[in-house]
Amino acid sequence: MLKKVVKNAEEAVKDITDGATIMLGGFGLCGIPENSITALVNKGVKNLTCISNNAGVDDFGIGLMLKTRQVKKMIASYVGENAEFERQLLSGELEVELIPQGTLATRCMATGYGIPAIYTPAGVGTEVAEGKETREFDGKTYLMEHAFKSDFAIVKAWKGDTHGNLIFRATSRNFNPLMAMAGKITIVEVEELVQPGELDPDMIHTPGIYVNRIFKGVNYEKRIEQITVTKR
Amino acid sequence: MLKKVVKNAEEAVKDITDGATIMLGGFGLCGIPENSITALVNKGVKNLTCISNNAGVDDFGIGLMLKTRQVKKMIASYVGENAEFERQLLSGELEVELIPQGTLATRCMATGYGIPAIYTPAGVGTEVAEGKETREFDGKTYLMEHAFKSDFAIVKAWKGDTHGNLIFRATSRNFNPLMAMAGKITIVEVEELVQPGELDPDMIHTPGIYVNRIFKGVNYEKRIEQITVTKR
Amino acid sequence: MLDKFGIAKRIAKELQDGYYVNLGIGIPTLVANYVPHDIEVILQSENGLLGIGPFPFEEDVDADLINAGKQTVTTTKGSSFFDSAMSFGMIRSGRVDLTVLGAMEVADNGDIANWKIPGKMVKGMGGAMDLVASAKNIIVAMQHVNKAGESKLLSNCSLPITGLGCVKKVVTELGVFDITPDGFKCIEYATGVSLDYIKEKTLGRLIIADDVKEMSIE
Amino acid sequence: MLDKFGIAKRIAKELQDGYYVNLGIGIPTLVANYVPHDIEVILQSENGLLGIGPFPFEEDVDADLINAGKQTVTTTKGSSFFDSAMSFGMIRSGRVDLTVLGAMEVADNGDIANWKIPGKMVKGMGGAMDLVASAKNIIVAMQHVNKAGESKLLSNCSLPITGLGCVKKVVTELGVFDITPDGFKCIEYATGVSLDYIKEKTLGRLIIADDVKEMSIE
Repeated sequence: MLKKVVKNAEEAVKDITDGATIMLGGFGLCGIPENSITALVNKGVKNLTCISNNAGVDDFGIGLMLKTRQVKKMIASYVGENAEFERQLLSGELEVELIPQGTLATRCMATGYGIPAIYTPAGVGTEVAEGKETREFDGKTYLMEHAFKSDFAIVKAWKGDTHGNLIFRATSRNFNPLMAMAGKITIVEVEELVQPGELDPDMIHTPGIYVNRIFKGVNYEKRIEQITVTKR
Repeated sequence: MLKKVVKNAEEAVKDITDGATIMLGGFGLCGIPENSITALVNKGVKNLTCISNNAGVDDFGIGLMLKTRQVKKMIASYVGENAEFERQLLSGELEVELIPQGTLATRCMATGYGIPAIYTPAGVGTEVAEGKETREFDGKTYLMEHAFKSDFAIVKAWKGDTHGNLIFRATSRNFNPLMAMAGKITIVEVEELVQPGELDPDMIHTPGIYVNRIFKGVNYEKRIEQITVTKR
Repeated sequence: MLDKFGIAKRIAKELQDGYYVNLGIGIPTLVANYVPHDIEVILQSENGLLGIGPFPFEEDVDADLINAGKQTVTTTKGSSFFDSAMSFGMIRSGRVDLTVLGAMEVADNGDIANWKIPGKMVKGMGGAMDLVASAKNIIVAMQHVNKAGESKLLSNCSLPITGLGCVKKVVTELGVFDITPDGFKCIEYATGVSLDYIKEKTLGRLIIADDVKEMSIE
Repeated sequence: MLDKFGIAKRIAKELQDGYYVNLGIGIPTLVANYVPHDIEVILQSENGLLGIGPFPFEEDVDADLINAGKQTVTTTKGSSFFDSAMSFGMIRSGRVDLTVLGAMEVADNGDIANWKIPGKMVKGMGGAMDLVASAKNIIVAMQHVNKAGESKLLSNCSLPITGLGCVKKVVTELGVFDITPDGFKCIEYATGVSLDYIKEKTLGRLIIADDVKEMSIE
């Protein structure tokens, strides 16, 4: 029988060791694996390389792991909302690789699709292109970008079943299904864990074959970075 | 206002001219754009290059266009169920390029994702590799494969709205969403055409931005190649 | 001289019926408020949404539904959600008709810099490098000068580049400038702004269109 | 000597609990009928389905729901549909644990040919080239000899290759053969089949395992 369900975040991350490379889903604080991040902070695992679009804020998301200095290297596309991150970056305390957001997304997908490299125009002529191979197709220049290698991918889904089939909600989908495909071991936390057959097979965003561990998360805070409203 | 809805297949294909390169969705006879194929046969447009996983059967699907000799070149992965195709191929009457199914799918996706080339291991050491660039990544050899260029993509969806958002059903999804992303002009026929807002935005398989024309198809035959049943 | 809302209003006039548009963070986001009522424009957010609606009423705020600026939003009818790879797929494959971005510097050949001030400030490029490398039509919305009063319309960008030769048009508080082989071409000036003032505040090559006119934003 | 059902039964013994498995057209498809009842195996169909169920009852036949052999099927609980790019994505990225394929020829180094007889017959490679280039574990299910009585287990494939050095095991009506650096290694022989007969019908390098034994398929 498929044995993917684990009890909680602690069990899910128990074999993540110092020096591991981890992908973490989410865009800003939207769709981040809150339970797993807390478990990693509690576990105190160190020298991590984290691949994630952003790095949370000072006191939430990956920001919590930056504060405790568990992250050796951060690979991200945007860090505009995180003062502690920017400080560690500018002071050289934290190794940082900034890469274009579309490149980040596509490199995750390439991993999940077994494609070792793709070409993208993003970053041609910029710092991002340094040391990278360029190539022309139809008169336009592209960079060769490689699939990511990571030990673990940790993502957050809305609903999942015990086979690991996942459904994401609204813009909390973002990088989650891409990273779910890209982990050597893929860990998923869900708001709702259901039995096989309860999710419509036409509406699965991530088929269970990509998922190794799944658990029902608890106490989601789902913090919002910028609450913007229309006044009545 | 978005003006994507056309009256019928005739209107949808009216500017497809002799010599055009056309992608056609479907796997076998499952999920093929029946209405559009009929319209192309009636229109009598010639010297087409067709990109499709299969070529229908002798008297249905793309097979109808082979019979009328409208197809100059066929790009496909499997033709095992089409005697007329095999005859034209072996006799040299029809130009044929056979490519691995995963390569076919991925090249469509590459087009839709603006990626000019990808690497895949499929076909290394075979006839498929002839004339293609190879490259090693981590000690394994891959072929460089290019995105497709086509004038039109013609696909069949289950439901669509007037913005061109599409939902496919069961295995009739197959190549349809990939080709929908890949056409310079994308034409879609649907079984059910609904108003914007009627489809759940979380459950859209192809966002409308990729769709140029959409119409409600009629009289779907949905022929089955091999009816296999369990006896009670 | 325009305020940021004026800049957004002027850019809104570039929108055409049926356009798919990506609006960057800052002034570009404001453009959404000024879409002419007689046309339909669909806004793309690179974090995975086609069909951005207005900000929600307070009771409808949803943490799972934000735009690329991390602001809570709503959806319009006919919207769709997708992952970030598909989102940049539609950008790279040229399906987005217009992209509006902020910038720190623009060069007179269309180069743009907007992601980093070495040693001082790093925001990251986010999706900007993908957008500028692929978009068919890129309009920059920004202030004409920086806080130190120095021109942001230059001969060459002094800051790290985001993309080469990609900007088509710049709208600032002073005017509207097309990028041409001869440099910035002023096609409109803001009410109360003289062409001499524009010349003074523009370091890159500047030419004045024969039919230059006062900007209308209403 | 086995019939095709026997070959399928023997291959079913290679299945392990929790495996994701892709079964090719022909004899491989039959393997699904013999999955041991105490294990759970999920069948992948490269046309976009994880969780293939049995053939439908007549009244449940659905034209939109077929397997890669174009046969009408059903789904199991926990199934999912996806497009062909994702389908081959999971294949190429090594998420499929076992692939069972038919073949026209297999060489003693694991090369396989199964898509074309020049000038005579062209089926196309379908998904086979992708599968053999990526699958971690490939078992070939086929007849030991062709209709002309000639061995299909060869030193070198004479037909156009589908993939190089990829086959791990071959199951025929005569026995079970691992692909080893020393060629085909017979580890089991079918009931009533002599090792001499196997040697006679095998053109590629053949060695007999020290612990070779009679095949059990029940």
